[in-house]
Amino acid sequence: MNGVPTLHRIGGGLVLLLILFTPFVMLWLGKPFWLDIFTRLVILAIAASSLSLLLSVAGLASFGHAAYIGLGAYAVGIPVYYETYGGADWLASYSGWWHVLLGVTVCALFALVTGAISLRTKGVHFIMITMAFSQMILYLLVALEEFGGDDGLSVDLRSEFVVPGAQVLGIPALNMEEPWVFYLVCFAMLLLVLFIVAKLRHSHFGRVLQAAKQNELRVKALGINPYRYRLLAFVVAGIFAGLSGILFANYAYFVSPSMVEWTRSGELMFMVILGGVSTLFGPVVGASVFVLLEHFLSRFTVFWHLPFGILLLVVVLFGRGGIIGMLKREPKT
Amino acid sequence: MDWTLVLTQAINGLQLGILLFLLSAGLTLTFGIMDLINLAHASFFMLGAFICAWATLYFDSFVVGIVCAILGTALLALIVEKTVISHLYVRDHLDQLLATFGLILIADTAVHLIWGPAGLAIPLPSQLQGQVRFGELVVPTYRLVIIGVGLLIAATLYWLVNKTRAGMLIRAGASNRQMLSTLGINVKLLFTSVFILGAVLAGLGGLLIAPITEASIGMGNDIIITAFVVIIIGGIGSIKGAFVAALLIGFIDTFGRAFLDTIFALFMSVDSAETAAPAVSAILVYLLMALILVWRPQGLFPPKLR
Amino acid sequence: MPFKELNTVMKKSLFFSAAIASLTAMPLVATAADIKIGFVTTLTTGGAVIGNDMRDAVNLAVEQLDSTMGGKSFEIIFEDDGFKPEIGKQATEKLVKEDNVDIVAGYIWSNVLMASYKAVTRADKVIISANAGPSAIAGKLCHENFFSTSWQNDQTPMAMGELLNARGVKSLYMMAPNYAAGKDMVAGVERTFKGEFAGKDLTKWGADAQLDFSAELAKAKASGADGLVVFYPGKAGGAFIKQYQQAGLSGQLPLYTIFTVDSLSLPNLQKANMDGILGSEMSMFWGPDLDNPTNQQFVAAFKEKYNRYPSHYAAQSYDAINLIASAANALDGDFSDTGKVREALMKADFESIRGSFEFGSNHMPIQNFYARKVVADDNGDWTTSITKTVFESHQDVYAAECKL
Amino acid sequence: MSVLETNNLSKRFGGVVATDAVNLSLQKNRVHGLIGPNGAGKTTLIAQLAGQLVPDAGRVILNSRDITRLGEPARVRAGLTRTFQISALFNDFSVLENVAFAVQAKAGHSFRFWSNVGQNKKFNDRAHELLELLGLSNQAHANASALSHGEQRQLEIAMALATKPLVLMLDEPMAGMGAEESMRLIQLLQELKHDTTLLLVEHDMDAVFALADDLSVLVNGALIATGLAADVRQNPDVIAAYLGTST
Repeated sequence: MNGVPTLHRIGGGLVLLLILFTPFVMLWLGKPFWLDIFTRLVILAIAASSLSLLLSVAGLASFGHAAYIGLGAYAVGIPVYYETYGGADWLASYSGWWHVLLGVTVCALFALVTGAISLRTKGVHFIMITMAFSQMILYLLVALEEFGGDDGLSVDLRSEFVVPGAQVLGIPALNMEEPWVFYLVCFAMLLLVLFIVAKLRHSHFGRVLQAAKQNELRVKALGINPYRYRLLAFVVAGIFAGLSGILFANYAYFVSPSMVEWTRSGELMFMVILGGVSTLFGPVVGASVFVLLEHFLSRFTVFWHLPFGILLLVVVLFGRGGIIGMLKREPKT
Repeated sequence: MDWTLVLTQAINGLQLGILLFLLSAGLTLTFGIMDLINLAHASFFMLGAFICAWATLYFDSFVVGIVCAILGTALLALIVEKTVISHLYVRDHLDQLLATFGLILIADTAVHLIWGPAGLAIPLPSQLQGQVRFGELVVPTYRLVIIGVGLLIAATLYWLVNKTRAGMLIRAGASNRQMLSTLGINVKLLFTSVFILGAVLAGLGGLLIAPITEASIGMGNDIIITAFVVIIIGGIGSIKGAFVAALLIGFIDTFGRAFLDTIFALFMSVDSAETAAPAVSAILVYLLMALILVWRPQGLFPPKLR
Repeated sequence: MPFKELNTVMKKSLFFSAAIASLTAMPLVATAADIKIGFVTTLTTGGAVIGNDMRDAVNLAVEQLDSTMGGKSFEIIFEDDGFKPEIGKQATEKLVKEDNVDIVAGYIWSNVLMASYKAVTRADKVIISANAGPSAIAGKLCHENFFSTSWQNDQTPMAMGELLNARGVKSLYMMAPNYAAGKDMVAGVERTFKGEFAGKDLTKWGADAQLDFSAELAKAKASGADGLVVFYPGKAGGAFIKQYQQAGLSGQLPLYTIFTVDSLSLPNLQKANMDGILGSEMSMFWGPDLDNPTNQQFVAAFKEKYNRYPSHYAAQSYDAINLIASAANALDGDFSDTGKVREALMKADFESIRGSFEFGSNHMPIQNFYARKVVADDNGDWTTSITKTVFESHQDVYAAECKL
Repeated sequence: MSVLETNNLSKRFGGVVATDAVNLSLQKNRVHGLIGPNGAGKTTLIAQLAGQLVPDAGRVILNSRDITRLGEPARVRAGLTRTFQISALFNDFSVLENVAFAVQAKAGHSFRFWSNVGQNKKFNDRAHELLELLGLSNQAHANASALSHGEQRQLEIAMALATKPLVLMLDEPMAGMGAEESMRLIQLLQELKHDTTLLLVEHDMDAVFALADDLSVLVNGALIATGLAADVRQNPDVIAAYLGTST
């Protein structure tokens, strides 16, 4: 069979290994901040991978993906807030299981409702209507005065993941407050999301999405209405982005409406496209480059937006297929 | 209800609508004809304001400032079109979004480096500083100027698009892109001209509002999203649609901000009304867009034969 | 063929990996200073107007201290918060974890401070706010490692309420942005103002803040109030003043401002001929003409170096560095024991631009508040002048909630 | 027995009558030719039969079932499939994947998330059979976009056949084909009519006359003649309106 997929896997595996080990090497070298940077990197890679399910597999340019990160984040922020300061007993909890349940449910419902409406439109209308829904979430969060409104909300403690009975068996509970433990949790989540996205990509379901991306008319002429498949993809992508939001709230000890600004959705798109839209590991590479670039450029100058903007232009104008696309291309002889 | 207040707000809504129209007109044309999503339209809005402010202060004349701003934005638009935008016409919307987002970052930083972070105020000639009285109603003169100039531009655009040969081409392009090349039109020239026209209109919008809000970095990034909402509601490529939708949104936004808290206070506590109202009035515009897209996926006035 | 491809992809992946690795391993800029102070403020976006003023004041203090405190050399590492809580929080983490600073100071915005302060306290280091003073951190969330050289948000508007009473205002219209500080300001005025509210508006804030206040101004005018109080820091302030004047309200509806008119906005307003602002009053803990030697020295040095009046942001930042220096002097430049650092800071044994400086139990300053009026100075430049003392040795109301 | 019929099917665009009370009837296991000058409304008629356009009036009946209100995918599932005048393929898929996907579409819902569809033996075997039938076996792993024009037309038919249609509507299948390819396709269609019923819209008159058992002639949206091919060819109206001028 065609060798390229295997090669991708090797390359992707290398990138993942590098992401996994670099912060530990840096930690060992006495630079603990890199654990922070890489935690952020991995969380954004999860969000970008979830977006790539829509963007690359299904060809749906959702411009409101940041909304799910925000919803996931508040699904941690609000229960922790109530547990810390009292009120709303039914909601209040430090339990990570509860946060995940809450975040996933809310994101799935939001994706279901807004997807059902958005997917009736096409092209640029789809881009704008997804953005509109995301803006609504933004202003909704701003209006939640109880939870800090515009200022956001501090998350005092990270989610606790207690496995019932684990202590009895002598397995220690996950200490999410320990940065490297939390990092490994995020990394495991990235692996899980990548695995599921890869599975979906090659499944019956994924093939319908890919076919509909290429030629919707033909898919209908073969007796399949792509609408429900797209809607499901929209919901799945929303759930994964919500998971990344849950992790983000834990990472930052902080949630705020600014996580939902449209520029954030744009950044996620940039990561997917930067890495290369047609590959599984593209979003991971894109998120890595984005985060590292942001870090290094901002260290050289506070005006790092200038080189960053130029880079954006260069990537779009000359780097078709993103970084992975460039790696794949044979050098011209 | 106080009718002077309602009237004042109506004038404010009209002014906001006109401003939105200036921004959306170029956006809807570039979108309709070149199929280009141009976020960097926001930057021309800002650049128009900054160049005008700088020239007004430097030459001590608002009129010179306006002329400089128009020429300046036109020149910058020409450069940007030739170097970046013209390569984007054949790309998909995503590439366009990202590349023009990159342009925004560049423009914002460049303005910060040139004029500093503070922004620039535009001093108005004293004739424009005062107020005009209509019985009970007192309106700042300058706001009437904005409305007047905006309506004049709208009328000119209407004439340009509907009564001239260039306008015929623009309309043809907005409804059927293939037709242009079959008509033997210099498509490149048409695209460049339309892009510059749009940029200048955006720059005009920026310089008109700057005496009220000051020219500040990223001032266009806030309003560009609303302008996109306008062209989606109005129907992409339709000047008429942009005009109607801009006024609609101008009124809805202004009246929402002005009266929503009073309305909310009817059925909730004054305190919660005062915090809920701004959020809800901010959402109103997007809600309207979502509803209209569900009802008419192509917007209110889609150009025919798409 | 597959082998060749494998080869290329492997090579390139390795190259990519090596690139990441080498970037990551890039040596930090080596610093020789003994003491490192992180300073988080806004250096990009419109908020940079304030951030630059603070940075200028900090640099002035560094210059005057000759980069030494407690016999040790020190340096300031500035970080930009980009006007956003997350970026500020990230910058704070970087200062604490990568630069390993001894103390973190700065913070213009309440939300940035709230997002960031735990990153510092978690590392058991001290954080000094040079501006933001949200109620939570003065009250129930107060922390032994948190200090402020500014004020608690409520204090200035409370002084405003008192000032309004003194000026005989009976009916008030108030406008502020819809975020925590904005609401604190409204609450602060309500605490002391004895007349009634003819109305109030909370307008959209944040990245896409509302800058056209025509709708609100029309309402204010129609309300029949005899006083208008606004809180619009940064660029929104300038925009507001313009519209206030264009709407023809100067002379009709007297304007009182909180953190809106300052040395940053006045030169701009003067350039735009907004003379409606002349004579308007504000409340503030400080003014460029506050009569004490430290302040006069500070204002003169600042004007000489930067050719403009310092703002209160600058004054607070100047105080923050000098406060740190006082602790360094007490500890011979040894910041390793955070407990001792706290004790030394608490004494506040330094020459403040306020004249005297005293911390309350919640580590917020106890201080005077004054009424200031916009005037033209001898050179015709617009500035503010203190007209009366509104509060003496005023402590914020949240100190009681703080269990320190 | 009539498999597919329309009753007074009508469609207007603004003032233009595109379909004028058309009564068409397709007999089982026969090839029904539909001809008419350019702009007669053939493609519009096909679009209404396929469910892409909603008629203003009239009914479409498939196997005695009224399908006028069914959407396009539902009609395909009911057994009414079309091919496109301009090949509509999945250009990023291989030839095999194109057909395998069409097989997948027929196989029932695709809410299956785990197994690798590329390795589905059932789909691939059936796809290979169809490629064999159309003579595309040696191109199975090529990208669909790499095929020649004629091959793309054949792939188009292979995909349509994968849905096992009761009625297959072919919109100018020979367009752009070389003589030899056309001959092969004509043979193939001859065989196909034993399993299915064909509606053939075609400009190549030789092909139509070689294949069509029945023939309908559409002019200005209206059927001016319909019936046995041999009879219709003799119809003086048809000769006057169409055959006489066009060929």
